[in-house]
Amino acid sequence: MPLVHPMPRGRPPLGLPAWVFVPAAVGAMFVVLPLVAMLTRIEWGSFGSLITSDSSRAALALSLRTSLASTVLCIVFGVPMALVLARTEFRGQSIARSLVLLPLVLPPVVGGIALLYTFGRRGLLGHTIEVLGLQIAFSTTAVVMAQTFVALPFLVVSLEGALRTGGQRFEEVAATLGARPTTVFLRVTLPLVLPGLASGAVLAFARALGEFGATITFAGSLQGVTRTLPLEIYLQRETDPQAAVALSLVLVVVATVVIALTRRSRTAL
Amino acid sequence: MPLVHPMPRGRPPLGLPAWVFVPAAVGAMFVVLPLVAMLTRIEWGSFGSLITSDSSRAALALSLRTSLASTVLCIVFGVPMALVLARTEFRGQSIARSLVLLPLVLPPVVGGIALLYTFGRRGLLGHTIEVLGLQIAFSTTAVVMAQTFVALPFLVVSLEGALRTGGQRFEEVAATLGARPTTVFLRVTLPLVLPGLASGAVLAFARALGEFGATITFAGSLQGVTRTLPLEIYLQRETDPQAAVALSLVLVVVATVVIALTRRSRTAL
Amino acid sequence: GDGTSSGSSTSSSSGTSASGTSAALSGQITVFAAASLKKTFTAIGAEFEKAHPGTTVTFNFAGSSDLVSQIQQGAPADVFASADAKNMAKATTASLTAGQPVNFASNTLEIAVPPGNPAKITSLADLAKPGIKVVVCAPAVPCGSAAATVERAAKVDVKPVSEEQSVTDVLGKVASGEADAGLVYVTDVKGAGDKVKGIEFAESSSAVNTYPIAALKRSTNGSLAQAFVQAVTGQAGQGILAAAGFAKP
Amino acid sequence: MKLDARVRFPQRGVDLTLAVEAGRTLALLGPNGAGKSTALASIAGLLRPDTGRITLDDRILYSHSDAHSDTDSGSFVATRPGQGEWVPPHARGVALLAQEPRLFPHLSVLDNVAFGPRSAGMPRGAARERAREWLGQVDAEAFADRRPAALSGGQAQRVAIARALATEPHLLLLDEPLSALDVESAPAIRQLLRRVLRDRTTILVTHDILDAVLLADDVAVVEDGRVVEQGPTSRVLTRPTSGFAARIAGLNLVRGTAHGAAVSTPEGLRIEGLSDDTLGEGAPAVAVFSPSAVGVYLQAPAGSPRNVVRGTVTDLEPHGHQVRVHTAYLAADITPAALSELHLAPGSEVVFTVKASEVAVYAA
Amino acid sequence: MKLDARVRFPQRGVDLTLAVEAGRTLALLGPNGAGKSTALASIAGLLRPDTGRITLDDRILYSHSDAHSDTDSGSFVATRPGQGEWVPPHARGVALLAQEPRLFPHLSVLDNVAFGPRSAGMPRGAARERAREWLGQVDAEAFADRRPAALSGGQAQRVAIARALATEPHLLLLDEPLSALDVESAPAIRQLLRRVLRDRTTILVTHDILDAVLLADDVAVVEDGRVVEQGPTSRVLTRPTSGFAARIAGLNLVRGTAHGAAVSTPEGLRIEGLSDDTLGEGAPAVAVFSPSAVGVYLQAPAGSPRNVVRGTVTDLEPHGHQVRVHTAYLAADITPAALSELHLAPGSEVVFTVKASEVAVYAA
Ligand SMILES: Nc1ncnc2c1ncn2[C@@H]1O[C@H](COP(=O)(O)OP(=O)(O)OP(=O)(O)O)[C@@H](O)[C@H]1O
Ligand SMILES: Nc1ncnc2c1ncn2[C@@H]1O[C@H](COP(=O)(O)OP(=O)(O)OP(=O)(O)O)[C@@H](O)[C@H]1O
Ligand code: MOO
Ligand SMILES: [Mg+2]
Ligand SMILES: [Mg+2]
Repeated sequence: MPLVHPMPRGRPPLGLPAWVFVPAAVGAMFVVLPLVAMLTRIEWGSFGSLITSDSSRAALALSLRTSLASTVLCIVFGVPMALVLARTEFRGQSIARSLVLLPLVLPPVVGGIALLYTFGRRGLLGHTIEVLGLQIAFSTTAVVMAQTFVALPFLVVSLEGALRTGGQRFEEVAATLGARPTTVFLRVTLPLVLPGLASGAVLAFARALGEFGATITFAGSLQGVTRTLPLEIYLQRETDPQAAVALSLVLVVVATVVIALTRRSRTAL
Repeated sequence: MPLVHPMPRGRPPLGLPAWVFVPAAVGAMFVVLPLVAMLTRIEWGSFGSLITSDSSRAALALSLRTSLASTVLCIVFGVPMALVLARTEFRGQSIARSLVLLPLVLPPVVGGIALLYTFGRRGLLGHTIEVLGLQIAFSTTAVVMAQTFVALPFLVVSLEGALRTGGQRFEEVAATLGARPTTVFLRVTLPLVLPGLASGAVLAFARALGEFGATITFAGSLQGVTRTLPLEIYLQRETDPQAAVALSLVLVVVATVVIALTRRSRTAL
Repeated sequence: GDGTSSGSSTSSSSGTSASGTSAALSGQITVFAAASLKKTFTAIGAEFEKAHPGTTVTFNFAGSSDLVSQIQQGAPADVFASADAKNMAKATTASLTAGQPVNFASNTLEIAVPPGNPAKITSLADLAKPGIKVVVCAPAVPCGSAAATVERAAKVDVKPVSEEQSVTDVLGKVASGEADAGLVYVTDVKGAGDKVKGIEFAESSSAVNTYPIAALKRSTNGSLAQAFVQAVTGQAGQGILAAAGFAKP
Repeated sequence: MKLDARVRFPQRGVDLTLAVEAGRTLALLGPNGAGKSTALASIAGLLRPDTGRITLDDRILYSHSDAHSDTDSGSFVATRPGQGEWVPPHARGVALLAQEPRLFPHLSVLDNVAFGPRSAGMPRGAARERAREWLGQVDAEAFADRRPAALSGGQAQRVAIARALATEPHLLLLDEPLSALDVESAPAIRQLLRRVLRDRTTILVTHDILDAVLLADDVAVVEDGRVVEQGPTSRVLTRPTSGFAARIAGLNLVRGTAHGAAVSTPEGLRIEGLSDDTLGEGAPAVAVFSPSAVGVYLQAPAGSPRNVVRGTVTDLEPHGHQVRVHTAYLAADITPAALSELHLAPGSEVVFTVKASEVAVYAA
Repeated sequence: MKLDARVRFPQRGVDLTLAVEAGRTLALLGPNGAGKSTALASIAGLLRPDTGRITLDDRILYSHSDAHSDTDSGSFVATRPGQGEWVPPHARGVALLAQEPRLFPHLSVLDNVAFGPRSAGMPRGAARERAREWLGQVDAEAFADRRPAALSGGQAQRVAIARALATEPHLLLLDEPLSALDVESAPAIRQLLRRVLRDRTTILVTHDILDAVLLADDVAVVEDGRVVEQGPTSRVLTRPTSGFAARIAGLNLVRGTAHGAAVSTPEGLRIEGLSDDTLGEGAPAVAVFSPSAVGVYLQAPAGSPRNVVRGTVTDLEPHGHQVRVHTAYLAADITPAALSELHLAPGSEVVFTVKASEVAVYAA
């Protein structure tokens, strides 16, 4: 399926240095070979029954729902965060940037512990949450929160990079044409940074979909409620590593399809 | 420590829509609160002795070494990959792009299994590797490979986004001035995409530093050789969750310092 | 040993009586169980639901230490089944359990080797030979401390190439042929089918790992929780556990 | 709307004071790097001067001082303590046509032009309607549905003009609007601007004398970041006091001090002329005369012209049906016939003569 | 180096054939959107024509056909089967100065100019030396250490010119190099180009007649994607056959069919003139005359001029010391005195007269 390419017809590629293709191919091989190796080890006989089992289907459905939800949350909160980091200057901005990056390097399991310390019954906000009658930990909400926590920085960092690379020349023009900041944001900034936002959203979605450590710690592993596909895979691995590999294949295929669909609908715009 | 900002002096920010700050603040809180909660739970009394223990120090040193090495590998292989994806058109490009994205969504543990299937003693290339007299399994090399495998897509995706956002108007100018593709790449493409490359490298470094599942599966866990900080943290957690949290804090601080140092040296250029 | 035998006898009697008083049991419980119990407990749960129509048992499988900290943070758990006494002790110390925990199974170590046993391992002493790649659990996790105990008992000094985080990780290295041998539980060897071969060794008796289970104080369905504990310690449960290779506690 | 602006950028060596009366058009002339674009960007709100003050009627768009001001601090006036007033660009009612077209690459040409009206709250349909009209005015309806990347340089410039005009701002700032246009479009767009600017308050940066003559009521000449000359167009172009204004008006200008009705320069040059006002002896003055009033000889003639200046030809260029002969300071227009008679080429030594009656001398 | 180019872009309606002899300069004139930049981009290798063929001396830079060619397929000629030849931009020895300066934002002005020499393999020091010289030539040494963002529009353009010239290419392509320059810089840069282009093979796109006259040996006029006229500069500008060339040369041109020494148009206009070649009766022909040869009256005069054309004044503009009066098709130059006598304003009905002896009639 050829990607619709924005490059105007008739414009020839400038030509990359030939040597570039060598490391690119090596890198691609390094990524692709393990996937091929994985494929060769799958027992295709039991594949069908395995991936259609109740628990697998429940886990897949849950994973998709929660990952999409947390990607949406990442966009809702991450786009403003990236904007503030890329387009304003304030005292302590570099500290703010570092703080936002932290979940990137926190081992996910520790991230889960931190979330428990915050939103758990005995956590920082536990009392508040209880008073509000909410039950967060060990619910599907907790899964979404865990995924959002780990995925958010991916969106913020890559989007901030894209915003800075793009510059603000067109935003300036829009302002002199009388567009208020909101209009500038919606009609100029956002459309122009769309490739960067798409990359960021893909990264966030992928990170959410693969999230394991924070989820098992903060949300637990209840079938249909908090046991996402990675958790199911982890459990399968206890007994049958090959089943885990087969399930991963499902995860990979689903992710690829979702990503391809978003790309397609974007280029179709 | 205020970041040196590239925006020319005297240029006023255009002003963001006021409402942007609301979700940005909520998002920032969501990330920062758990970190604060974590801090409140640390037993500062035992903190010093804990993080200076032999095993902690060995793990930290190993983590830094391997993460930096795999970040370098990610740059060496990822930059050409991103270039090929962003600047050329070929049949099957979108498939290539999807394949490169796969490690993003593969649960890291499964990624480790896939690496075993490929580079392990009985793997796809196991024989070749043995003939070459190499010893990968249970070595630090294996750690670097696992980290590179999971971190590479982060660099590729975010860099491709930045390359596409940036466009190639300056590359065209360079070519008409007689610059060969390699010169164009080194003197125009690379410097102009530096903010995007920096973001991508930070993401890759962070991902490598936090890597756990693929490492434990592919490389094992031996102090000073393959037991990186996340693995050490995971083990500590078995006996003393608070110790794990304290160690995580070290990880976070180290990562922040490394990232800040790279940013600083870049802006100083 | 004493409490356990009484527990098992009570359970077998209440197991029969359970079918008589099944009208009293209804509702839903959540069982927090060690990940290594996934297969067996899922089967026991299914039997249990069949025996007591109208009840639902859901499981939260994770590492034992994860489970304890989740319970400590207020997770909605009714029953806790731990893979070792140490983590159960954390729960009892925090007065989270309703009554004394009951040991329902035990497990001993075995040497796991790849199919065909390429390194020709026959005894624990072979693991100390130079050039043999051995993986064990790290001392911080239950199977690792067990391994250390047997090594000490057998006066064998194994230099592992890796100290893994869990049994699963050890099995993975052995099954893939990456390691020549590993120390894991009997049940793990059995569970792995023909992917690894088990080699028993005499010194394994020096480290017996027991699995305790307990209903939890905060349970909103205490009677159902107790009934599940009894089902595990009862005949049906014990049968399933034995089939998976678990020994009597 | 009346504009008053004082903007200072010490780093760029810019310190300009500009005023435009309501409904009038000010042409801003000056060499490259004089500070013209800097001035427009400051007034549009894209640059913050280091110090200064910009007002549109009574509304302060920017002021540096802490001095309090009692104007209505409407919702858009973001006042920072100790930093004076600052109205962000979008709230100024000022439209800027910058030196490059900068069309939004992701919008069609039509939506580019409709952007301003829509930003002002006009519904999409009406805004497109309006945009189509303006595209018609610049003869660009044909491109309405294209993306900007598919336009030629001149086409893009025309669309950018339509986009700026479609906003109907209080104050319009145009930075070299016609420089990319061909000889056929330029007059048409100039006509359009002439109609449109008649009752708008506008600042127009240009390097073309025609624009100033046809479009501007007033002219300000900027050199090295300072306004060196300002006044009604006809006065500045017929009686320039700055070298740049003389040059753009195609006149010779000699600057010096007054001695009677003559101007003498520090280099010892002395030009006699007619002075219509009484010049103080020794006061700064200029002597201005047209190149066509200059006679060119190889040897100093023995005739009536009282002004005789020697020089070396630096350049010859066609100028209408004549040829303009340049020396370092002065220019003369001669016929092609005279040119071939004199055998002139760059490097030739020549003598320029001007009758005193052709030279206007006035205070600088 | 001799350039031969045939480039076709059916989608853009462009089909151009251009030739430049070694060492000569071709001025490319034409209205906005005619295809001038498209032609330059194709020759530079930034656009791939749909069909066509571009050669520089014997070297094929681009050819569409599958027809084999026996030129040396050096290392840079990437031949795709069935796609003809394609030399990538950097290997063509062609430097392009595009319509916008596009200075590298991350390099200093000096390094921008040194980029070309360094790409050609010159060591850094020597390249900077060379760059500094060229910056001097365009009077921009003062900015050597600045970043391009800190330049004004005209300053950036001058640096871009220096950058293009510093590469010393086989073929130089300049797209409106002088349009952003002020009246003081433009003549200086024009002088520079005149020196530099003397022995270089160059194509120069311009909208300014002065550039064509002073810099170009030949002129090609492009309209709607086709070359409508091509020849030595003096011939094209004195005896234009296209409306655009006449317009840019400041001449009136009437196109029609020949009837003796007269040209009659489909609209019924008939212009008598002097024909120096024998025109076939009914053949396409043009009548060309200068605006200064046109008399302007309110009523048809009873005099000798045999050509009398009625019209409505569309526009009046200053032109040197005269005023140019435009009607829909023709222009006339009159003195300001005559203007005020006639009370002309846009909309006035006028009669233009031209003596037949002032009209040149020749084949179109
Ligand atoms: N960001 C900057 N930092 C420092 N100096 C600058 C900056 N931008 C412009 N300058 C300098 O300020 C001066 C005024 O520049 P400006 O762009 O206003 O000139 P201009 O009159 O518009 O010229 P042009 O006719 O070439 O467009 C110039 O000397 C320029 O080099
Ligand atoms: N990417 C494109 N796709 C389709 N048409 C295009 C594209 N780029 C330019 N055109 C059209 O091709 C024609 C030639 O454009 P070109 O840029 O060559 O004109 P030009 O002669 O350089 O004009 P100008 O004097 O305005 O710069 C124009 O009509 C333009 O609209
Ligand atoms: O609690 Mo575990 O995962 O069986 O060691
Ligand atoms: Mg400017
Ligand atoms: Mg063009």
